[in-house]
Amino acid sequence: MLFKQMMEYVGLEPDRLQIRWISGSEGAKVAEVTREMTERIRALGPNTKMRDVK
Amino acid sequence: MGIAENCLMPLPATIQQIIPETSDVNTYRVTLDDPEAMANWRNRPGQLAMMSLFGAGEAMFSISSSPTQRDYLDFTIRKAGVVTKALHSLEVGGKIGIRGPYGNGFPYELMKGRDVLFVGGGIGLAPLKSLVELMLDDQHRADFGKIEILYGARSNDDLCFKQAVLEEWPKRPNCEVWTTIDRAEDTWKGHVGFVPAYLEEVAPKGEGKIAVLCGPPIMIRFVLIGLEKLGFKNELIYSTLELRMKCGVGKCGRCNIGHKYVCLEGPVFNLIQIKELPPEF
Amino acid sequence: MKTVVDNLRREAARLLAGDEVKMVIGYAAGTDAARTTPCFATTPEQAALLTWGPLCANNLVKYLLDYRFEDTRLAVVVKGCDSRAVNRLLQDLQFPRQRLVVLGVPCGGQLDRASILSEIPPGARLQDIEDTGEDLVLVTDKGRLSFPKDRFLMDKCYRCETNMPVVADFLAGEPVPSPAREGFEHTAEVDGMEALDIADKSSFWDNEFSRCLRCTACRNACPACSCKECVFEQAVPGWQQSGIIGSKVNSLPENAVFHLIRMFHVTGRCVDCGECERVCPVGIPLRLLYRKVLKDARILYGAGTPGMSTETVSPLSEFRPDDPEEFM
Amino acid sequence: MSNKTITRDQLATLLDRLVEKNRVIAPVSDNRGVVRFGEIQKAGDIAWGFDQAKVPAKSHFLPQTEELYRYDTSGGELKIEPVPPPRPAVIFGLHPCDLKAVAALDPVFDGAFKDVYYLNKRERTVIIGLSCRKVLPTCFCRSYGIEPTDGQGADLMLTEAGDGYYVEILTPKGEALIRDNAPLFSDAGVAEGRRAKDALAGELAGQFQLNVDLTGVKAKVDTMFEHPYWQELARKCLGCGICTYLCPTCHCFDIIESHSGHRGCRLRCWDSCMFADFTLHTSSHNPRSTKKERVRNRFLHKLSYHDERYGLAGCVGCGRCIAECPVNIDITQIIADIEEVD
Repeated sequence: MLFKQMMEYVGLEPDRLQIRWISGSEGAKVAEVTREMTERIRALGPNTKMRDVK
Repeated sequence: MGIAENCLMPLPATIQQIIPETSDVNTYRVTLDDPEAMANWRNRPGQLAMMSLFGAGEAMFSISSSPTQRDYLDFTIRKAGVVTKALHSLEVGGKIGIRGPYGNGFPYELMKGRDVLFVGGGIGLAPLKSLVELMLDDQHRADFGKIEILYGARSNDDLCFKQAVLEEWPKRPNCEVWTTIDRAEDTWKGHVGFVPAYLEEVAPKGEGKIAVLCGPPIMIRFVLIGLEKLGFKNELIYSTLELRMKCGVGKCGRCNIGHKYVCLEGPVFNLIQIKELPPEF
Repeated sequence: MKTVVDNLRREAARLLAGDEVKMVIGYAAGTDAARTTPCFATTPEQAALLTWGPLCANNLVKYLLDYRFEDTRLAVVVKGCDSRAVNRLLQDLQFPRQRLVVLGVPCGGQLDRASILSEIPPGARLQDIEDTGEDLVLVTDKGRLSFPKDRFLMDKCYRCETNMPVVADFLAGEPVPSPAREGFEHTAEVDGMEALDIADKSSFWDNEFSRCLRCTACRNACPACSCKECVFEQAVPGWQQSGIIGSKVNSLPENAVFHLIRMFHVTGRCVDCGECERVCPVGIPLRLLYRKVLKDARILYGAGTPGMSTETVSPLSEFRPDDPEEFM
Repeated sequence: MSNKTITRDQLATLLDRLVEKNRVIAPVSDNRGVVRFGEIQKAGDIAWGFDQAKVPAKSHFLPQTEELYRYDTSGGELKIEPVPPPRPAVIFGLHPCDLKAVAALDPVFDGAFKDVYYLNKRERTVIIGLSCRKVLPTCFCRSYGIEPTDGQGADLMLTEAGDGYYVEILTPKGEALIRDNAPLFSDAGVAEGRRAKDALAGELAGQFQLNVDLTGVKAKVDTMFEHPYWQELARKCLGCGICTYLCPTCHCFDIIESHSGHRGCRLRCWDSCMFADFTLHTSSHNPRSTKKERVRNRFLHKLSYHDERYGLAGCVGCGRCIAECPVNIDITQIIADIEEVD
């Protein structure tokens, strides 16, 4: 939470960071959270701020 | 801008053969992809080359094959850091980059007509092997006197080039080999003890003889003392000093000992030169 | 000021003469009149080199880390802000209390060297700086220039929290008034930055980070950075082989990552001594980053400025059931 | 070709014109007033009133991060692709110390192994020097035999004179630049320009606050490798890279891998002998393992090694390290100390 606020402070969309507590028995939750995260990131578009010369 | 004119640009090369030496050391037999570059490659024994692992980085190694062997280059390398781990994950046919050769190498012309004692520790035998094989080569053998080799490693498993050291070299005329490991093991029937102690035991005569050594810094320190005691002349004792390098061409500022760059004026120094250097290696 | 210096020298000489400490880390005259330099006195005679005044911005607590693995006893001179770093190192067990003598000095504020130098006319040589209490007189070979002291005060001093050491075995002088001024809200600039929209924040910091030289002076001067091996210099472990941490590449993303990681790593450790900002050769407003961390830690976890005492626990090293979170 | 003059406006016109076909590098100031050498789009971008660029001109010839080549390893094949040669460039505004520093770097990158990245940029760059307007309290170039109006190392040397500049033509490259832009230069006022320059030189010579005597310093420091002085000096060093990064003659670099999937490139980045990991071996052995060895190496490099290798001083007296060192490690003090200690 602190780190998300730091990200926002330097101009990075805080939604790019997600932390979830998932137990080893919650396989379905992993899939669901990953799917949700993927969509969220797609919506945000590429992270141009952290793109490097490669 | 041609590739050859750019001293920081590696030449594409391919791993032709991987020869296991110990549990964490392999010899990589490498050819340059450009046949012309391979044919034009010349190196002296004891010289270095910068190996490039794409995706990992570059690191400097001594060339362990004999310069008389013109078809390939051997590098004997322990898995230790980022680059060597990447190398050890490659298989035959793997692509790497090579640039060099760098450094001065052993002044073998000055060794002609003399007996030569080699002292090696662990993977430190790699650059010595290049010179030993040059001297043992039929074409050059008559130029040199007796060849003695004292080689040690931490354990039986850590001995490199076992085939050459234990089988081939001892059978060559006028060539004597002593081997030792640091601690006793069931699989080892030979001598047990550190290299400097074994040197004292074997006590080869130093008079007029050349000594060439390579190994870990601590071994070098004690062997140098031992050799002086045995009567080896300072100017006839040659050792390699190896420091971290990035460019290999005397520009990146990393491998200096005093005002000397090991990548240019080294890695081979005689004991007179070593004593003149500030003790920072 | 003179008494403080005398007391300091006397105590340092006593500690060294009695072999109570092997070294006293303090300040000595610098190579020009507008600066001092860290001094490492090891004999009672060298104690006479020690000085104290408004040009002693360096936080000397950082140097304790150089001697943490030795078994000698040391003394260090600290101002109020520096003293918080002493507590932090003690808390992190980076230096044992029994090997440390803290020599506290009362601080009326530190001066910004660059602003002083900017007042010296071209060709004139600064010979001395006289502190009359209210005014600061710059003595040059071309005449004396008098200025109100406030003009040169470092920004951090306007917001001083503790101008007297929070930990000291010896105090070299009577308490002096705090340089803190009314109207300088501790978080004012941070609030201002937070009020910007994200694109403006982004371009503000892009501008700052793109100027970074990656000289690592901010980290090396930082008393919160006590790691024996810094994450930026670790021999690259497998999981980050293709990562960018530790690279010397100077580019905006690399620099931003460097500062963001530093920002996170000093959470609960940064005592706001301002050394990072002072040493930065390209003037990046680093305290604006770390004060944000202080503010958020205060709001989210009720944490005060680290190092005010050795009792408080860093917000990131403690779990409380009522900690705010959004990940369960 | 004899020397010329150019007015302020015409100089701006010249630089604007040069931008069309060249990279033009000049002192530029950022929003916090930090001056460094950067690419300009027009003459108006230049920080005209600058005293000394904090980041020296080496950043043009040896950029802090520079691509060396690209590679592609897809499909088990290896392709190595060189970077395109540098565009022709004009670098404007080097003071005499910075000119001398470029001269000190030349032999490092030349020699038996030629560094094409540096040398190509060097060859394709016209250097326009600029006499200093004032001497800063940290300047001591004069101790290294440099006058603040010396043009040595420049292709053209400009000195402010009246409303414009007195232009000395020092090399065929400089001459070619003048020939290509002949109408902007004038023959009028050359004699006055010369006199103005001499007057300025005299005035500046009197402004130096820092002077060191270098006689015997190299010989002395060469005997001091084991001296306890280094241990004492190193105590205050923070081990940051300010002095080396801002030094116009420091040139240490690292070669860095940067890749994503099969494609990648190798980058050359500034590195510093003050960093602990600079000489660290994979075996964890480190020949310069503490601040003492690193500080000693830096000053021996400046005061001895560079001279020993290249016959040129490794310091030019620009004073940047003095001005910026956060703990007041001052090379002029060290030179004085070296003369003093037993």
